Amino acid sequence: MSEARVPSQPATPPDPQPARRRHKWTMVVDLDRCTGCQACVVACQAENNIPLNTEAIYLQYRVIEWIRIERYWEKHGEEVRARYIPLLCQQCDNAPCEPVCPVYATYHNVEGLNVQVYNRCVGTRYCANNCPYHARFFNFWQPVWPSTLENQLNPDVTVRWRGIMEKCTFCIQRIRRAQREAAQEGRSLQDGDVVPACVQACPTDALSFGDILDPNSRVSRLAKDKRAYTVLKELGTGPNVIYLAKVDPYAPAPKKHDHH
Amino acid sequence: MEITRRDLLKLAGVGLLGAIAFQGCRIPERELRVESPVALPEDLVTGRDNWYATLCQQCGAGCGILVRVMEGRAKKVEGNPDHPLNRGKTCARGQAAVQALYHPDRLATPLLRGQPVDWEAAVAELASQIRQNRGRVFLATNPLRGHVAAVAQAFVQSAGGTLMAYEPLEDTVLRAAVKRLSGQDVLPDYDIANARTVFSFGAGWLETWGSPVRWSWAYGVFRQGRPGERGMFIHADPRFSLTAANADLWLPVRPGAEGVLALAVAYVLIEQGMASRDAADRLTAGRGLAALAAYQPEVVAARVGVPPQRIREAATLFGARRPSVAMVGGSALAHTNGLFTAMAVLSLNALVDSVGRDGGVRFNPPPPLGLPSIPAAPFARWRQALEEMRAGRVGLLIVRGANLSYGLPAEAAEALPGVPFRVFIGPIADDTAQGCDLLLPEADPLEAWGTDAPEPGPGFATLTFQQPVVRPFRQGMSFGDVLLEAGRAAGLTLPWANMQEAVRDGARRLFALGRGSVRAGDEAAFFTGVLQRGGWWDTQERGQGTLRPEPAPATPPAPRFAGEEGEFPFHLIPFTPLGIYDGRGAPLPWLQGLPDGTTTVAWQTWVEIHPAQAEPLGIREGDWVEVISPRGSIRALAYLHPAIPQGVVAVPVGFGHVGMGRWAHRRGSNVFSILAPLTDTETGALAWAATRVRLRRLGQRQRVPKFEGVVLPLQLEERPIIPVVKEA
Amino acid sequence: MQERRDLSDRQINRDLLWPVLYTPLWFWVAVLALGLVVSAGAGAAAWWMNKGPGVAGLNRPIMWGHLIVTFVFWVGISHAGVMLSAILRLTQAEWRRPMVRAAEVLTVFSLATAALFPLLHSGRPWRTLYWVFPYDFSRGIWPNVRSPLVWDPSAIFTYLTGSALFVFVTLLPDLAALRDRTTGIPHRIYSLLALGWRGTPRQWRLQALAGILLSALILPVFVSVHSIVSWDFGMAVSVEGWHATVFAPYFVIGAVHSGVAAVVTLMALMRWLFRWEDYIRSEHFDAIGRLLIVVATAWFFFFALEFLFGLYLREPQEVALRQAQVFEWPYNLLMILFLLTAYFIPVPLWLFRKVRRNVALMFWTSVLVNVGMWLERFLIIVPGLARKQIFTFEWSVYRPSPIEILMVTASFALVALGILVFAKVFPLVPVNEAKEGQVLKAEIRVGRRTVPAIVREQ
Amino acid sequence: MHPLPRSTTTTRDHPVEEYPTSPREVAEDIVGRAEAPWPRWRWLVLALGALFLLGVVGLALRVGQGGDHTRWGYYAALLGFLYTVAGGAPIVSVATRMAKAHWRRPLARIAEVYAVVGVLTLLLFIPLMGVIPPAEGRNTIWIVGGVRQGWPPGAPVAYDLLTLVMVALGGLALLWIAAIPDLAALRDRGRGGLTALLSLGWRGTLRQWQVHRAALGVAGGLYFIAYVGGCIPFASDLVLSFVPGWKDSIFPAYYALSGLQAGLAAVVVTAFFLRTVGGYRRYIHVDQFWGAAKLLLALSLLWAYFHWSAFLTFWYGRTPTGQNLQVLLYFGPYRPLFIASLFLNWLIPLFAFLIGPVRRSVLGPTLVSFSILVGALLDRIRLHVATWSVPDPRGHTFEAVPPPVPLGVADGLLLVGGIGGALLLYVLALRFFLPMSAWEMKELTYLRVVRPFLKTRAVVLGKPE
Repeated sequence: MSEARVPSQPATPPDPQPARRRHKWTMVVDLDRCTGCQACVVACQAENNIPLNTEAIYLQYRVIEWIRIERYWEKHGEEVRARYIPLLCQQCDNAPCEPVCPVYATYHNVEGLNVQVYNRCVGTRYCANNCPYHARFFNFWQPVWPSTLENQLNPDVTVRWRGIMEKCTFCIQRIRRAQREAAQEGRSLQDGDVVPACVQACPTDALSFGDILDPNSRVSRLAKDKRAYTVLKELGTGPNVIYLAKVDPYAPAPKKHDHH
Repeated sequence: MEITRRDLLKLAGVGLLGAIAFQGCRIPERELRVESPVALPEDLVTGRDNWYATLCQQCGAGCGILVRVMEGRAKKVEGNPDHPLNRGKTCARGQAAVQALYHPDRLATPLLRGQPVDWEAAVAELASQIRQNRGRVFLATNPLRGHVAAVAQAFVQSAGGTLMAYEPLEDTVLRAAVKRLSGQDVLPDYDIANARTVFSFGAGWLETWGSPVRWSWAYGVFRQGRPGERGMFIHADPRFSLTAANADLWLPVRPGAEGVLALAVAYVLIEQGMASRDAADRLTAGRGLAALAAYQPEVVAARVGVPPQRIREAATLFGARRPSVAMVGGSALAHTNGLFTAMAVLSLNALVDSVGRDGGVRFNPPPPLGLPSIPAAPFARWRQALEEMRAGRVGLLIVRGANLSYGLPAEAAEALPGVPFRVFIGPIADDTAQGCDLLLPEADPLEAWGTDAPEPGPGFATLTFQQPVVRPFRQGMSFGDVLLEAGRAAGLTLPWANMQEAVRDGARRLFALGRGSVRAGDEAAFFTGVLQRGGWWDTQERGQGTLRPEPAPATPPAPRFAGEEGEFPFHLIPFTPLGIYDGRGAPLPWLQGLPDGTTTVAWQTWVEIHPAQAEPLGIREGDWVEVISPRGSIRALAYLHPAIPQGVVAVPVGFGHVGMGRWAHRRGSNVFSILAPLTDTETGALAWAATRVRLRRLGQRQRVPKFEGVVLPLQLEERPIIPVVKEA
Repeated sequence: MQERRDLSDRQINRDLLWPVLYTPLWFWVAVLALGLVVSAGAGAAAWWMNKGPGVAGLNRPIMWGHLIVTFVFWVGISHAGVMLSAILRLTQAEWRRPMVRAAEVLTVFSLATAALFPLLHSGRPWRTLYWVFPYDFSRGIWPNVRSPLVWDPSAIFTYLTGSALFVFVTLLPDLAALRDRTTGIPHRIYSLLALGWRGTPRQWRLQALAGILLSALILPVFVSVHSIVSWDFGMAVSVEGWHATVFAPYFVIGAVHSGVAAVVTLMALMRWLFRWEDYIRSEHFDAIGRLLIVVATAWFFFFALEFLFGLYLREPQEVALRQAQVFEWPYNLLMILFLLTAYFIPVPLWLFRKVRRNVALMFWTSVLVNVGMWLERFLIIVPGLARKQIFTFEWSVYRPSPIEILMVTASFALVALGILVFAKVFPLVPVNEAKEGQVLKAEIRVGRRTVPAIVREQ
Repeated sequence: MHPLPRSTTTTRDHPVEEYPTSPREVAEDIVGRAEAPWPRWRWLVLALGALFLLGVVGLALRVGQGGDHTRWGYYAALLGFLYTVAGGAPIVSVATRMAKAHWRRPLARIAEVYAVVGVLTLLLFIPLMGVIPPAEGRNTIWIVGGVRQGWPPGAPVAYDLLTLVMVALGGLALLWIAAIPDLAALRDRGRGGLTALLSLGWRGTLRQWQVHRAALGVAGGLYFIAYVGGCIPFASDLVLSFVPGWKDSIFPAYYALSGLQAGLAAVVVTAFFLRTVGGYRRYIHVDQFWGAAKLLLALSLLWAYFHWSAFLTFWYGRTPTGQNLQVLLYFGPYRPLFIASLFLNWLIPLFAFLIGPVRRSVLGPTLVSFSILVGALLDRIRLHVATWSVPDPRGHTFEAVPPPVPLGVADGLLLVGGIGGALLLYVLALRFFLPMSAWEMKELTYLRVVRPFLKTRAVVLGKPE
C-alpha cells in the first residue's frame, strides 16, 4: 500500500483510438463573434434535408434544428442581458449516447465523428435521453414536403423516416466529398477543404471547422486561445466542439465556480 | 481500378459513378468492420454538382452568391467568396432563396381576370393596355438598381407615366440627411472592421438593416479579428433587438429622442475637447458649447431616458477610442423628427473626424456605367399617387415587388380599384395581386438575368451579375423581360431586346473600360469571367465626400406621436424579424419557422411587453391580446420580454398577408394596418415608430410557438453555459 | 382471532376446484368488460403504429413517458410472485400457502404485459427484432451488449420463463386432481399437462425438491430484473436525478412493495369472488400486513436516501429538479398524492391489528399503495427529463396523450383478464398446499392457553 | 456447573438437541452462574485492559501529531468499525425477535450486550470533533437552505455527536429493558446495588409482562431507527463528504448493512466462545449457528449487491470524478484492501454457506464470521483512510487522487487498543448482565416441544399471536 502518487484521470478522457486516427474533426465557436443571426440554422436545414418546422411542430416542442441558437438571459439587478450560443452535436470522444443504444445505431468512426445509422435505428430514444447537450432529435412524424420543394432536397443526404433519431453529422457528406476530391487530385486534405454548411454561412466567422490533429489548422490555433472551454466539461464527454468564452467588459465580476 | 466482387455487393444500389467515386475514397475496411458494417449512406452516395455565381435578391442588400446545382436543380446557396460585399457569407434569408425557387404556390401561368392564358395572349393584352394608356401608365416597383432599373426607366419614359419604387420601411430620411450634409444622394458605407468604437442609433445592422451580411462579417473582425484589439459597440435603441443584445453598452433611449441623445453626445465631445474644431464650429454655428446648452446630458437625461453619466460614459468612449463611427437607421428615423435625428447622428462622425477614413464613414461612388438607381419614394408621395389612382388619373398600373395593399392597407384598398387595368408581376400572388386584372408569373431571381450595383456598396464601384442557374421551374418571365417584350409589342422604343442582352451589353461596356477585377482578352472571355466571378468591381474607383454638420437647433424638435399618452400608454415599435424581414420572407417555411432573434417565437405575430407592465394588465405569456392604436387594432400573442424597456411594446412586421402562398396567407396580423399616417415633417417619410397603443386582454390563451422551453431561460449562476470574461 | 377450521380433503377439493368445474355468470360479464378495454388499448397501439410516435404527448427532451412508467410499474408488480412464493418457501413461512399461486400467476401475467411496452414505445416497433433477439442481420452487427436496453429483455425473458416453470411445477398435483374430475377434452388436456402424476412419495419428493431449487435459482433473477430496469435510468449520466447509485435496491424493494400490495388486492378479490373464507383467512392478511410494514419502511428508507442525496451536491440543476418535483405544478400534487398513498396512509393503518385483519381495509390500502407506486415511477422518470442538465432553455413539459392513457389503462385490463382466465382453468389456491397445511397444523398448551403451532418442516 | 446427560433422540436427518426442559431448571442454571465465576476471566480482563492502555498511548501520539484530518484516517476507521459492529449487533436480537424466530433466544442477550460499546464510540468521537473540517463548501446532507454557509450551526460534528449519543443511549435502553426480568432474578438472589436499582421492583405480574413486551418492542424499533438512520449522517459526514463530488446515495445503506453483517458475525463468534469455553453448551446449539448462517449468507449477498450497484453506476457514468473515485477506492493503492474484503465479506461466506453441512455446523459459521469481522475492519480502513486522505474536501469535482496514507505506529496502537477496549467493556458487561436471557429461554421451554409426528419425532413450534 506504499505506492507512488497515483496518476488521476484527466478531465477529458484520453483519445480512445489515437493510432487509427487520420483526422479528428473539430469545430471552434467564438461566442464573442456570434451574434445569434441564425444564418447557420437555415444553412443546415437547406443542406441536411431537415423536415419543415411547422407551427404545429413548434407547439409540440418537437422542433428539429441540428444546429440551434440558444438565447440565455442574464439578470444583473435591474439590467438584463442576452447571451447567444450555437449548440450542435458535440461529437464527443466519450459519447454518452453511444453505449446506450441497444441496436448499435450510433457509432464512433475513426475520424472522431459520432455517426447515426438511420436504417439501423429503432427509435428507443435512449440516446436522446442520455445526450447531455440535447443534440439529438427524434422524428415524431413522417417528414413531408410539398412535391415542388422536394426538388431542393440534397441528394447527398438521407431523408430520414419517422420514428428514428437524427442529429448533426458535421456534414459528413462534405467531408467525404472533400476527401474524394483531394484523393482524385492526388493530394492530402488541406485546412479549409472541408467546410460544413453552418460554418460556410456564418457571417461573422464565429464558427470554424478543421482537423485538430493538424497543428497548423485554424481550429488548432483557436483551441489554444485562453478563452477556450468545452460545455459540461465535468461530465468528461470529451466534446469536439470547443467554445471561446464571450467577452463583456461590462459584465459584473464573475461568481467563483469550480467548473470552467 | 478493379472492383472486387465484395465491393460490388457492398455497392449494390449505388450508381456506377458512385461506385467509382467510392473507389476513389474507399472507406477504410476496418472502420466498416470495427465500428459498424452499416455505414451512414452519407459515406457512400456522391454525385456531380455545379456551382453558379449569381445575385441574391432576398433583400435589397444585393449580396453575391453561389448556387449549387445538381441534376438541373438548385440545391444550396452559399456566399460568393470573391464578392466584395459579403465575402462568401450569407444570411438566413439568402439561404432560403432555393426554397423561394421551388415554392409550391408560385404562379404557374399568366392569369387574365383569373383565367389561365398563355404568355403570348398575356403579353398581347398587356401591350394593348399600354397602347391605350400612353401617358397614364404607372409602374410601381420595389427599389430598383442595375439594368432592370434602366429598363424600367426607359419603359416609363417611352410609355409615358410614372415610375415609383415602394418599400414599407423606406430609407428616405437617411438619404435626405446624407444629401443635406454631403451633397450626394448615396447611402454611405461604414468601415466597421477597422473601427474601434461603433455607436449605432436604432439601426439593426446585425439583423436586417442596410447590408447586414457585409456588416456582420465586419463585426466579426471588429470583435476578434484584430489581435489585441476588441472593438467597443454602443447601441441606442428603444427596443431590445438582437443588435442591442450584442452591444457592450445598450442605451434604452426614449423613442424619438435619439437625435437629442446624439447631440448630448456631441455636447460631451466638445466639452471634453475631443471634437474636431471645424465640425464643432459648424454644429454650434461658431457659438461654442453655449449653442448646445439645451443638449447638456444632465438637462436632456429625463427626456432621453438615459442617465447622464451613462451618456457621458458612451460619449467618452466614442470620442476616445478612435477610429469610431456612428450609424443611424431603423426606428430612430421613423419619427416626425427623423431628419433631425439622422443629421445629428451623422454629424457625430464629423466631430470625431472619421469621414472618409478607415474605420469611419465611407462614401460609395455612383453606380458604374451610369446605371440608374431608383430608391423608394417617400410615403407622402405614395399617398398622393394613390390619391391620383383613386381619382382615376392612372389608366394602367403595373405592380412588381411593391406590396401597396400590405404597406398602406387602408389607402390602397380605396385607391387601387380606381385603376381600370391592374397588372401584377411576381412569383407568388401577394396582397396587392388580389383584384389585379392580369397576373404575370415572374421568373425567380435564380432563373433570371440582371445586374446590381449594391447600395450601400463596399466603398468602390461594384456591379454584381445575375444569371439563371437553372432552367425556369415555372414558365415565368423576368420583370425586365416582361417590360421589354410587352413594350416592344406596344411599339415603345426600348434599349435592349431582353435582359440577357442588356447584361451582355453591360459586360461589353465594362470590358471597354479596361479596368477592374476581371481582365480578359476578348469580350466573350470577359463575359464568362464576369459571370464566373459573379460580378465586376474596381477597388480603385472609390467614393469621395465629406459630412458638413449643420447648426443644431437651439431647442430640440420634439417628436409627434399619434395617440394620447393617457389613452395609449405604450410606444409601438414595429420591427423586422430575422426571418421574414418586412414580409418578403413570409412565404417561406424556413423563414417563418426561424426562431426570432430575441424571443425565439416563430409563425405568429407576437407583442413584446415588459413583465412588470404586463402584470397590472393581467397579461400572461400566451394570452391573445388586442393591440389598439388610434387607427385600428390587431391581435397578437403576448410574450413577456424581460429586457424590453417599460413604456414600449414591440410587434414584428411581415405577418398578416392575404395571399403570398400557403405559409403566409392570413397568418398573424399586419401591424401596418394600425400605424398612424404620420410622416417626417421634412422628407415626408412614414414615421412608422410614432404610433402609441394600448393593450387589451382577449381571454383566449395558447402555448406560444417559440423555440425556448417552459421556464425563463436564465443562465444558472454557478454553472453558466456561456462563461463571460471581462476582457479578451 | 378467527379459528383455523379442520377441513377434510374432500371438503378442500370441493371448495378450491369449483371455479374450475362450474362457471358463474359474473365471470362472463367480467371477461366481456375487460376484453373491451383490452381491445380499445390494442386499437390505440395500432393507431400509434399507423400515425407514428407523434400521437404520444412526448417531446424533446422528454422522450420517455407514460408507457415507460407503466413498463416499470408492471415489472415491479411482477416481483410479488417470487417474493412471496420463493422467499417465504425458503424461510418456511407457514402463512404463505394460500397465496403463493396467485402471486406466481400475477408475476407471469404482469411481466408479459410489461414486456409489451418498450416494444410498442419504440419509434419503429416492427424493426425491434434485432434489438430484442441477438439476431444477426448478415451485416455482422449484434445487439449492443453495453446497452441496458439489451440487458432488459434478457433479464425479463429469463424471469418470465423461470416463473412460468415455477407455476407449472407447483401446479402438477392439482392438475392431476383436475384430470381425475373432468371428462372429455378437458380431461385429455389435463392428463397431458399432469405428466402422469400419481402422487407417489418419489414424485412428491421430486416436486418439493423442484420447488425449492426453482425458488433458490430464481432469486438472483428476481433481483437482477428490477435492478436492470433501474439501470435503464441509473446508467444515464446526463439526466438529472437518474444517475443515482441507490437505484437498483431502491427499485427492487419498491417493486416488492407494490408487488406484495398487489397480491393483497388479489387475495381480497379471491376471497370475495370465490368465497374462500376458510382458506384466505384474516390471519393471512395479518401476516402479509406485517410483512408489508417492513417492506414499505425499508422502501421508504431508500426513497429518503435517493431524495436526500439528490440534493447532496447542491448543483443548481439538482436543486431545480427537486424544486420542480416538490413545488411546481403538477408535480407537487402528484408528489403529495404519491407520499400519502404509497406510505403515509397505508403504513400507519397497518400498524393496527384490527386493520390488518379487516379484508376490506386491506384491499383498499393495497390499491392505494399501487396508485402511489405508479406515481413514484412517474415522478422519477418524467421530471428528470423535464429538467435535463443545465440547459434551462430546453426545460420542457409533458402531457400524456389520450392514446398513451388508453394503452396504460388497457394494460391493467389485460393483466386482470389473464388472471381471470387462469382462475377459470386452474385452481388459484394450491390444493395440495392447503392439504399440507392441514396436516402440519398443531397446537401447544401453555398453562391454560392453547397456542397455535406448526410442525416444523424439515 | 451442573453436568447434564445430553439426550440423543434424533429425527430423520439431524439430532434434535435438547434444551433444558423446565423453566425452573433454566432459572437455576443460568441465574445460578451469577455466583460461579467464569474460568480464567480475570486474566481475560487484565489482558484486554493492557491492550486498552496501548490504545490510550496511541491516542496520545496521534493527538501529538496535530489535527490535520488526512492523518486521522485510521482513527476514523476504528471509530467506524466499532460504531457499525457494536451498533449492528443488537439489531440481530431486535430483528429476529420481530420475526419470532425461536433460534434467536440464546443469542439475544449476547447481541444486546454489545450496545455497551456504544459508550466507547461516543468517547472516541470527541477528539475527532476538532479534526473534521467544517461544512462550509463541502457536500453535506444537511439540506436546510444555505448549507454552504454552514447552516445548521455546528454541522456536521454536532449532529454526528448527537447521532452517536442517541445510538448509545438507545442501545443501553434496549439492553436494560430486555434484561430487567433477569436482573430482578439476580436481585432476588441477593445481588444488590445497581442490579437492584435497575430491576425496578420487577415482580413478574401479568401487567408487568405486558408492559415489558410493549416496551421491548418500542425500544427495539427506536434503536433500529437510531442505528440505520444514524448511518446516514455518519457515513456522509465521516466518509462521503471528504471526497468532493462523490454523490453516492446507496453508501449509507451499504455502511449500515455491512455493519449489520459484521455485528451478526461478532455475535456468532461470541456465541462460539461461550459455547466452547464459556460453558453454555446446553443453550447454544447448532440451531443458532444454522439460523445465523442463513442470515449471514443473505447479508453477504446484499453486501455484494450494494457494492455492485454503486460500482456499476460510477463505472458506466465515466465522469472524471467518478473515474478518480474508483481509482481511489478500488483500483488505486487501496486495491489490496478492497480485494481482501471482497473475499472475506462476500466470496468466502457465499461459497462456504452454499454447502449445507457447513451452514449447519458450529465451526463453519464461526470461522466464516471471523473472516467477515476481519474483512469489515479492512473495509472500514479502506473507506475512511482513503477518503480522509483527500486534502481539500470542498468543491464539486474530484480532480486528483491523493497518495496513500501508510499505517503509522500510533494508528496501529489505536486499532489494537480500541478493539481491546471495546472487548473489555463487553466482557465486564457480560459479567454484569449474564450472557443468557433467562426469561426468553423459559419461554422457549414452553413453546418448543418435541413430539411424535407420523413415523418420527418432530419439533413443534408454538406461534402465539
